[in-house]
Amino acid sequence: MTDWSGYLYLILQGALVTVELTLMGSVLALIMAFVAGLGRLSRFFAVRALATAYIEFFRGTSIFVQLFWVYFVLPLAGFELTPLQAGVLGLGLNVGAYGAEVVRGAVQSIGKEQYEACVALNLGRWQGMRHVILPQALLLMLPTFGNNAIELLKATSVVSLISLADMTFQANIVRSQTGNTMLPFATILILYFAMASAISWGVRTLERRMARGLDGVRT
Amino acid sequence: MSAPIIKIDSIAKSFGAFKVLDGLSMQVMPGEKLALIGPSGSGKTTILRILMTLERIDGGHIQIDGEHLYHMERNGQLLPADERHLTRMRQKIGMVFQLFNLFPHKCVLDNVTLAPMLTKGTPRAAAEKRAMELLDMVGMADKAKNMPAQLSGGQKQRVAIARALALSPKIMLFDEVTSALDPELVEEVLNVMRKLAAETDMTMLLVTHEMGFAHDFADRVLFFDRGRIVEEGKPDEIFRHPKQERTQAFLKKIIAAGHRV
Amino acid sequence: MSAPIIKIDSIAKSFGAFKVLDGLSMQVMPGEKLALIGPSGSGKTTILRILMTLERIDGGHIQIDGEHLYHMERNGQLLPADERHLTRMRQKIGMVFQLFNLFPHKCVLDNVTLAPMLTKGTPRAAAEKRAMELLDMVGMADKAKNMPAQLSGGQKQRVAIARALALSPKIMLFDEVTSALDPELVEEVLNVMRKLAAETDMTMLLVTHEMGFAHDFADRVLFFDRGRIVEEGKPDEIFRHPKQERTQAFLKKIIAAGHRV
Amino acid sequence: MEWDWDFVWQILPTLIQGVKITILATLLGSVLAAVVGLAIALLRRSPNRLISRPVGFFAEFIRGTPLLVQLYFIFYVLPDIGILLPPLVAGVIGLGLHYGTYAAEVYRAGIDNVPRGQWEAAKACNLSARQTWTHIILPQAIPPMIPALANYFVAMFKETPLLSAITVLELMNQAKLVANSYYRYVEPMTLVGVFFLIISLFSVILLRWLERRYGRIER
Amino acid sequence: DDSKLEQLKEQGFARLAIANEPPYTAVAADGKVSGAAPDVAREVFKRLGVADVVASISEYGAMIPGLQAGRFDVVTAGLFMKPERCAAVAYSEPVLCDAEAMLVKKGNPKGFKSYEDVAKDTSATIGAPGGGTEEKLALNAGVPRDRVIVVPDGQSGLKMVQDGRIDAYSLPVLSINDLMKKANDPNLEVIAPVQGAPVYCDGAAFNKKDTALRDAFNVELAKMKKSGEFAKIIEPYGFSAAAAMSTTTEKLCSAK
Ligand SMILES: Nc1ncnc2c1ncn2[C@@H]1O[C@H](COP(=O)(O)OP(=O)(O)OP(=O)(O)O)[C@@H](O)[C@H]1O
Ligand SMILES: Nc1ncnc2c1ncn2[C@@H]1O[C@H](COP(=O)(O)OP(=O)(O)OP(=O)(O)O)[C@@H](O)[C@H]1O
Ligand SMILES: [Mg+2]
Ligand SMILES: [Mg+2]
Repeated sequence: MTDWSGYLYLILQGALVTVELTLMGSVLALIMAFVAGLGRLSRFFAVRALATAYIEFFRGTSIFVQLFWVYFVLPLAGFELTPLQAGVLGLGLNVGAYGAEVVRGAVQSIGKEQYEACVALNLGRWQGMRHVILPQALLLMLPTFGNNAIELLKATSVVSLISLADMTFQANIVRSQTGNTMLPFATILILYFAMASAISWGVRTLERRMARGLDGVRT
Repeated sequence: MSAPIIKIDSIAKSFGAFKVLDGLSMQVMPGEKLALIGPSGSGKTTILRILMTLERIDGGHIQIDGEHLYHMERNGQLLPADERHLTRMRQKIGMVFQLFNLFPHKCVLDNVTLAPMLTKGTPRAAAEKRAMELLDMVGMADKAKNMPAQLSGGQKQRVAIARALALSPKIMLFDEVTSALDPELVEEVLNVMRKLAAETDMTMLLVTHEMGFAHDFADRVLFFDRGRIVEEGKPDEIFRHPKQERTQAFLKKIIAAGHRV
Repeated sequence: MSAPIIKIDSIAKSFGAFKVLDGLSMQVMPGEKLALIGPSGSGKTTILRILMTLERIDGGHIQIDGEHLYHMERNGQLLPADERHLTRMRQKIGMVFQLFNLFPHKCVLDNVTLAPMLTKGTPRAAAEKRAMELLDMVGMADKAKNMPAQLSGGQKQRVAIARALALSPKIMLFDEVTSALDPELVEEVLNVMRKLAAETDMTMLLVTHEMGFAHDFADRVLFFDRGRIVEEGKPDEIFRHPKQERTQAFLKKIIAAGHRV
Repeated sequence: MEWDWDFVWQILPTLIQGVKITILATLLGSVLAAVVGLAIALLRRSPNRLISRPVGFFAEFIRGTPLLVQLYFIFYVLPDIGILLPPLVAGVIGLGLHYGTYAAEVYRAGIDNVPRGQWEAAKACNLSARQTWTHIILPQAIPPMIPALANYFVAMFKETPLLSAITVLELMNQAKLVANSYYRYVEPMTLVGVFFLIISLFSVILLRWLERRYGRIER
Repeated sequence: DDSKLEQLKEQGFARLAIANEPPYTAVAADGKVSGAAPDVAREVFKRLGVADVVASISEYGAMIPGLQAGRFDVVTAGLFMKPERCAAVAYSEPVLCDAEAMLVKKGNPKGFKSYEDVAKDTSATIGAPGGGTEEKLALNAGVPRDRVIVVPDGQSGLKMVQDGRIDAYSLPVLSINDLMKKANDPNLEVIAPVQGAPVYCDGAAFNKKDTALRDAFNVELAKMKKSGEFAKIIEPYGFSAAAAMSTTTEKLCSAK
């Protein structure tokens, strides 16, 4: 029999890369989501146009093409990125574009009357956004953000395209070294599912904590 | 007699092609308690929202406390007001909404302290002290740490009143503050407002369908229809001896629907 | 005197640990117009919903028109009712909801004809003829082709009444049918109901906060509190001379809130 | 590396072959997803826990793991138990199953969003269960689902490049072939991006139209 | 100029692109990169003063673009020399030479001997790595595009032959042998060498800008070939050192 513990270790190494990509990609996606999502609601046309262009472009083209561009074409233009940086950039920008729509939708779904209460209390635009609108909108965004994070986790499996040794990639290596297809793939399916479950559990916990005493915000 | 605190001079307001207000003028004296009544859609809410700068006017002038609301004087010229001017003017005005519009993610106390701390830079301790006084006045001091979702409608509305008072406005606007409440809860809110009217010399504008309350509360009643003041006068005059046919018809309907006048 | 058309025999109903009804009994005579009043949360809506089989009971018996509602007799034994039995019993009962619950994807006419055509197999022509009569009665014949979204609240409620009547139930249940309406629109709905009460010998159960209307409309008034009948009697007795302290307190509050009795 | 227009014209016909397969896979996958989704949604509503629980778990599992790995599984592991599927069929099944779990959520939300009052009014009108579904619930539930479903089918379209992992000659794979033959990556991959962007922009217009047409029911 | 070599020395490692196709390139259970091509490169770089090599696994098709984009410093993956490739990259002197083979079902049911045989049988399909030599050979022999299936890796190709999805899978002889050894499947058979297919040699492929580095690499490679150290590295993998030493890059690159 082949050296399974060695190969399992290889897959776990890949799992580490997958986790790293997911975490760093999520952070970038979160930042982009707020920047672009709030940008779309800006009073200034130029900001709105820029945010819209970013969102439509990254939601419109496929993640494969984006990764490819970041990895193979940006260097030609003088931007040298490590594979990990390229992966985080591609995934983060892509998922961030989807997240931006979530941010915009949540902020817009906070009733007009909350904005009016802010005006009546003489809060400034940013004060109202920061203290009244965003805290409420955040709770609405959370579940979708959780889903987006899982989408990002799953999308990490395509980074093998840019020769990043993530979990799927390592499973393929194990497969070609051992000639066994079933075991490595079954292993990573379970690992992916465990990670996805961890994400949804975390988001649910966070949601419950934030929603405490706040029934009625969401109807 | 002193100068009016609110001076509305032939203002116009349309929503799309629909003219809600067309050349409306009125004045309110400092400390006056004014009730606006009239059928649904007659523009009562619109007037309050315009005073709170939640809607813009299409024409005319409004002066608050001697200063233009929607215009700034620069070198003798009247220019459209910018955000800074509006912010300064809004300090004079507070508003309480039909649906309370409390901030659901903040506890009662934070709802009241938020605006003074942010807009006036009041330190937390001072803001909380004042907030507790106000909450005490509306009978909500014991719920200071509750979240709005844990309150009844009447309690929410009392907190909303305290919140508006926290900025010490000279003018308070009330838009049907009891119409979303269960009948049993209406009274507690009206009691607070009676107390407020008796204890302060704030100017108050009240839109209501509670004719009985309007009668007791107001120094003067304006009856609106289709964006115009059809009739105005002392409550007794309006409610007991309406002169205009339209006013009579309206009051008759309201009475038939089971409301006391 | 004939037999009661509704006979409720010590029924119980809980939501989770909370007992809404606990051993409630009451009877309604054919053609009787009954008003149920009482504070919020006292279980008025729950009784109507139980009669409409929208909620199940946890214990007790209900007989409609001499037949068990929630039980079937088989070989002398009482078994829980199956869907077929319930369907047959529901033919006797119609309900009008606070929020109308019109079918938003169907025009006014189709809202009224749907149930007769589907449940009784009435041919379209006959169903439409009858529907137009009913719409005419509630004053909505000219809006037959409108969609519900194009109607005001009062108009929606009148259509909802016509829809419930289309199945010619022996018993009609009305749950706060005017409380979601603007004050000015209340009257048109109450007028329809007055007409209905005068013209038909249908049995009617009405939950309302409009004490004035309850007074005019009902033959008998039941005052509920915490799932129990605290007091019952002729409208004049209840409203003018309530015996129970709880009833007195309730009516006082309602009156103070500006409602006419 | 310079952009070469002659090369672009030379490879365009090949890429269009790929576009055809991509569209075919998306269409077939969408039909399958719509059906699978309905099945999952209905089975999850089953009062029998022995049905609803495993189906729920299965759907969660599929949604929590990457499509790429699932495709590997269908294509390379299933033959071990005697199920040998042609590449395109395997791909369509993978897409249909994966997106079917998303479609199931759309169905669920659509049905749940019909207000409870409608169920009650149907009962007060004495309609049977079947009549309630066909005349009251579904006519209200389905229109708002259409844009949401279409949204997922556009997302599916953008994930078809994964099918290249199981040898389906779709757009991305054709582009790679071209790139491999001529050692020029920039033109074919950019063209792929442009194709995706064009089709996505069209689908955005289509989606907006669907939303306007079906998105809301006036109550 | 040899600034590139200086730069590699300074950072202490060179970046290799490999393909995970034993015995050319391989990844062990401990994740360590081995295989004949990287082993040679590691030794040469060590002699050049570059302490280590880091390898990333890449598709064949992505190797040359990656080299051009500066993703790797050198490709050591059994990327056989052919005139078009020589135009795209700067090759070192030959390193690994091998003939082509096909993997088929036991008994070679379709009787393939050459790529032309595959072309003639209109129902036959052949698998090959995308962008690899075998794909080109099959296409040049007249197998239509839709019967040349692009297979992502050796294990997938093997599986597809076993499952009957393709009739033949073509790789260099030693790669096929390695696959066979691992699969240990009596129902398969290797046809080697494929008739009419030339013997190819690979070399370390550099970016065209890095000819100085390539030349330095050649100098050390030649020394190793002479000292016999070269044979010591590649022969355990089954490659012939003599074959690599009997030809030159110039010859291979101008071959038609
Ligand atoms: N944002 C808006 N867009 C379009 N029309 C509006 C808007 N706000 C108000 N209106 C219209 O303006 C008219 C006056 O509205 P307003 O709310 O001031 O009436 P109101 O007197 O407060 O009535 P009610 O007693 O029902 O509250 C109404 O016909 C209303 O439909
Ligand atoms: N589905 C439910 N789940 C839990 N509790 C419920 C439910 N429906 C009603 N209740 C509770 O049962 C009690 C009686 O409710 P019911 O709606 O019958 O009161 P009501 O007399 O109609 O009051 P209102 O005048 O406010 O309509 C209330 O305390 C209510 O909170
Ligand atoms: Mg109003
Ligand atoms: Mg009720």
